[in-house]
Amino acid sequence: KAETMKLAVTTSFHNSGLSDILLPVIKEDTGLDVQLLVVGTGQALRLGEAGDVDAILVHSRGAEETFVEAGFGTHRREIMYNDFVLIGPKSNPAGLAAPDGIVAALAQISQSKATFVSRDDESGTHKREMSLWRRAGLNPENFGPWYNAVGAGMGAALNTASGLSGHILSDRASWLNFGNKADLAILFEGDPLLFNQYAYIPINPKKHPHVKQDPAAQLENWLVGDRAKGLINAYTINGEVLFTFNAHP
Amino acid sequence: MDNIWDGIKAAVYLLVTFDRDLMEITLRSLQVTLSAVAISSFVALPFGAWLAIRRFRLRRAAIAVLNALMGLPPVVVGLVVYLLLSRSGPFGVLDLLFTPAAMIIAQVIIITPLIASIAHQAIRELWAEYHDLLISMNTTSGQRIRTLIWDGRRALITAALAGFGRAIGEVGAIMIVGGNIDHATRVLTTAIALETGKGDFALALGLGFVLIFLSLLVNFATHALGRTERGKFW
Amino acid sequence: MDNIWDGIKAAVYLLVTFDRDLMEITLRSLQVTLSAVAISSFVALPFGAWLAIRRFRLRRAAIAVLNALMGLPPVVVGLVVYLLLSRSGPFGVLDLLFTPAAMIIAQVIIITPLIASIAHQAIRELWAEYHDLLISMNTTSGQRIRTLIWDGRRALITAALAGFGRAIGEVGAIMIVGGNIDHATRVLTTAIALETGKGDFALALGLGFVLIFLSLLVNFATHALGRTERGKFW
Amino acid sequence: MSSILPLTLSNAYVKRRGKTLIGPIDLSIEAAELTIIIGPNGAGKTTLMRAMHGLQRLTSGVLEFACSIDDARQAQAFVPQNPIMMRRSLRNNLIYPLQLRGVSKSAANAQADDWAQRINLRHALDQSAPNLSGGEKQKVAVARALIREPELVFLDEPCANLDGHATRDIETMLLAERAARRTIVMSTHNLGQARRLATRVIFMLGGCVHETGRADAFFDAPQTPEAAAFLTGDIV
Amino acid sequence: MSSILPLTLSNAYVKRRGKTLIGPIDLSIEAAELTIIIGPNGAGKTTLMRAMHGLQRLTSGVLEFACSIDDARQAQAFVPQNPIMMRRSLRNNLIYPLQLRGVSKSAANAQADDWAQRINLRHALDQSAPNLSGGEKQKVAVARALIREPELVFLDEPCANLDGHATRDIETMLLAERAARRTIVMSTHNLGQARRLATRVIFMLGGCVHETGRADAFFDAPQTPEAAAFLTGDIV
Ligand SMILES: Nc1ncnc2c1ncn2[C@@H]1O[C@H](COP(=O)(O)OP(=O)(O)OP(=O)(O)O)[C@@H](O)[C@H]1O
Ligand SMILES: Nc1ncnc2c1ncn2[C@@H]1O[C@H](COP(=O)(O)OP(=O)(O)OP(=O)(O)O)[C@@H](O)[C@H]1O
Ligand SMILES: [Mg+2]
Ligand SMILES: [Mg+2]
Repeated sequence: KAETMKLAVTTSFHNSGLSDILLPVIKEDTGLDVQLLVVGTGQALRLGEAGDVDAILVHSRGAEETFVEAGFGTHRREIMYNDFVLIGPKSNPAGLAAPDGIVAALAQISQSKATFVSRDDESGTHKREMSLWRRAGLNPENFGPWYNAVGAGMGAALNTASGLSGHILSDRASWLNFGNKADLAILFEGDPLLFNQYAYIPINPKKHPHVKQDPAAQLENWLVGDRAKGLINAYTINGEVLFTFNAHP
Repeated sequence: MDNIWDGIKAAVYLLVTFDRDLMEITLRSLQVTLSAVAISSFVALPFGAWLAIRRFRLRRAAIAVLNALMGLPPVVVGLVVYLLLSRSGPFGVLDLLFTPAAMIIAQVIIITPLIASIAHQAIRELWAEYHDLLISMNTTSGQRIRTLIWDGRRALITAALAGFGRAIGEVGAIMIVGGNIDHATRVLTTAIALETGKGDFALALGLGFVLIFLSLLVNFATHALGRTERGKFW
Repeated sequence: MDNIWDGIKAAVYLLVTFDRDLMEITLRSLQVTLSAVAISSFVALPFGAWLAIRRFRLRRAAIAVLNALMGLPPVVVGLVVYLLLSRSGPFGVLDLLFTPAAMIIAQVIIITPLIASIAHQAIRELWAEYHDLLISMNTTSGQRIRTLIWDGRRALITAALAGFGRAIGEVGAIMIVGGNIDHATRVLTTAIALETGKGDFALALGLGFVLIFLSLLVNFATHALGRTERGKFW
Repeated sequence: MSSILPLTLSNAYVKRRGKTLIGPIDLSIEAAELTIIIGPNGAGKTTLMRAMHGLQRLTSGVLEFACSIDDARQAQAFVPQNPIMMRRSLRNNLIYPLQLRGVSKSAANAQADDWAQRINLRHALDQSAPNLSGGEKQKVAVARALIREPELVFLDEPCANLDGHATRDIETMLLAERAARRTIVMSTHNLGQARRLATRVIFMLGGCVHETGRADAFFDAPQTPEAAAFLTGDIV
Repeated sequence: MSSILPLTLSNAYVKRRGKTLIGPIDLSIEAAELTIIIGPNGAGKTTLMRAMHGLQRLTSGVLEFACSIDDARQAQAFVPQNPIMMRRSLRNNLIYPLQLRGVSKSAANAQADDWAQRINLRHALDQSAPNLSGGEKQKVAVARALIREPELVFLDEPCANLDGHATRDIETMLLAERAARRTIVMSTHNLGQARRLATRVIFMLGGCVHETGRADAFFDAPQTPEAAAFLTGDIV
């Protein structure tokens, strides 16, 4: 009987559809039955702290480092990255222009008070958005009603943005896989500040002796291996590459 | 266990400090849910009574459908309301999406079958008792329905309270149509879902306990006003 | 509107192609919910009956609390069950988290107050009718409860169906304690939530319609078996 | 106003799940008669009266009035064997039929006072009706039926739980109604009462009208041996 | 087995929301008596019998048996004024009290057949009890009470809806019970019946026992003017 292990991942990773490609191959190569728990970043970290999963795969560097430092994870292993994109109405009401950089683009949105939807759930995406506002010298607490802090996962927030015809910061994978685009489109992309690193953290067996250490290590080995590299780099939606493998073997 | 304890502490802390945000979302929860319960009761009680007094060919089927509608998945209701109210939907011009009104609409759809079904059940018993009398007095359907609702009001309170319970704790639908927008459509349940997603379980539980406390309050108030437990056998 | 139409098409497509995954999650939905309803009914019906026949000082309060518990927010129930079953929780060793058993536990907690409350309401009426007879025959409490449940079974079916409806459509709690793991704990509602998050409304709606269809099926089957609409006044 | 009577039943049957409760029945009720229905338990007296009043659908056969069914329904009242008390006060039970007709609150209350007086229950006007004693409920049911001044009244054993005095009061009331040329159809097991009140008798047996005739003729010389046996209290 | 009787009520009251329904009552019921309770509507007959049987709590005062209350409860039965039919078939209504005692299915069925025969309802054994006619229900209630062979039986106007023949059947049954030295307490508005059956009479008025005595003495020469008036059907 195949060995199972539980892996908590963020919504963005799962929504990208990549997991559907990887899991069957993982099963084939290692015999591992990886059960995905698709949750918010914060919840994923909590599941790890409680020892309810064997490893986590998230994208929020600061929180990850604290997690490992506190001894909940053995180490942090970078696997791949994708990037965030700024979504907004096709008509581009705030008049965003590509060369200005993401910080300038956000500043312009705030200036024209164009509708903006923020996830507001302390996810990796939300934390990145906040740091970008900070860089623009702005504090969302002072924003007016054009700024909608919706407190929801990526998909729900995208639905809201689509319903409001608003701007939103999303990871590329979620966006490409999103089916309710309405009149939204990518308005801005490609700034290095939008770089989004995913990392794998096995749960520390010293804290939770029952965690499945070996399968977790096996999975890590697979994820940083050539087979994973090939699959991740080759995964595209509508011809667009979603993830870039950058693990150090 | 510690988390649950932290949750209780969080609830007490939120309550004694009269947290402004908490007040706001609590009041919004109440407002949305009470509106939904009022509207639903207005529709569902007479409908339940009507179903109890009418004999028609598809009656059994109608009752089975009504009972089945109690199982309408909130997420699906949310989706459908979202599609109807969205800009590109047929009622887009009303601009109701992501407003408390949209949340009320979704909740009304969810709890109306529940209230109607329980009301039907309660009124059926009373109708069995009153049947001969009301037929004999040559009452109109409207008079019958009004009489049954009035004389059965105690049992109907349970129906309305069941609807209240379902609505106040509901999150799937109002998350979609309300959007959980801070200071606009955030209510207790969506806030709880948010804190859960953030992994702040203590705060989530704290909000949950506030919600339960609110439920208790509404129920005790209803019982006190309705004097539901007095009378013949009590 | 197009989306709704697409949803119906998706539902039909899923059903006629006998989609394997759909079969799997549908069966799991049914299994989890029917287990929860069975367990809850087993507890809630006698409890509701007991509450109807007992006179004690805090009776009104107990009923108000029971009614209030109908409003237990699923997310909070999910959280508490999660904390209890979590590895670091008191029942962690049972290793129930993220299994159908955990989902059943959460659903039982959610629907027991609902079933008990409706059952209490229904049995109260019957008890008013049988009171003198059963007291006069010097029955024990157990005998009274069994008699009332048996003779009131038709009304109690509504209670169980209300519980079924609430459980089959529930998503907040089972998402947290079940984890929506593919091929392990994914059920219809969590699948719907997932597709909604992906913005694939057609599929989400399709699954929703399948769920409603399932609900209808269960209700019609129950009515057919229970012959609920025959008898004295029907 | 033209009378709703005569009421005619032709070849009427009431069946339940294949079992014939009453039938075949051919019968007519004339205006200003006081018809008493007698017969053993389970003979179908209640079923017949319910069918005539419209509480029970005929399985087959015809029920006709001298006017439209709707008008007829409006002009008749029924006092069932087990009085149904609404879960309200005695006063509200009495004024309920008046409220249905839109009688003003004060007029309705005055009438309720008057009728409560007649049935000796004025002191209990504000009591909850389901708490009344068995006999009191029966009196309320009679008053609630007569308060509408119906042209045709059905009474199903209205004196079964009444004491001697109350029975006499009700009988006096019914004789007054008879004198006012109202039409009354009543069942009873009290043969003395039947003799005192009836102008016409229907003797039922096994779901059929076994014998019917003018009251004096019937009681003096019943035509069938069964009726004769019933009148002497023998098994029929 | 020692008798549960005499039953004694001392200074007993039943009140509801401040209103005294009956009281003060001092009374004892001796073994092997057939006590008939008479009195006008609303006098408190039903309330008194319910209180003695334990259906209604005394607001104050004492109710005592010759044995413990639990044993006494086990050995008595009650037939209410409005018979309560369980929503089951007639057969299942009759065997219910036997099932409670764990009597075997076949023995219970045999007894049900026997009793259905005695009340002339054998043909209706599988009919749903709530659908029976008023008189049939009353007979079922009596049979369901006697099937347990209780030492003490309360009957509240058991013949109110019965025809002459059924009344005689029930009276015969009760006389047989009396002959078997069972104790019976029964209320009725039928003074002829009271005369035929009673060994002792309780005359109630306004919630109190107004007069009580041996049956023959009471009917021949009532001591109080109210009782005398009641016996002649006058207002009291
Ligand atoms: N729904 C039913 N199904 C089967 N039998 C029924 C139903 N309703 C009534 N009956 C039977 O029909 C017969 C006639 O009933 P009905 O109530 O008319 O008698 P009744 O003459 O009024 O008797 P009583 O003097 O006892 O009141 C009874 O034997 C009764 O058991
Ligand atoms: N819960 C109650 N609250 C107020 N009054 C009540 C209540 N129950 C009974 N009564 C009153 O108490 C009186 C006695 O009632 P009871 O039923 O004992 O009379 P009864 O002698 O059996 O009369 P009947 O011959 O009509 O059956 C009645 O006047 C009744 O209205
Ligand atoms: Mg009858
Ligand atoms: Mg009485």
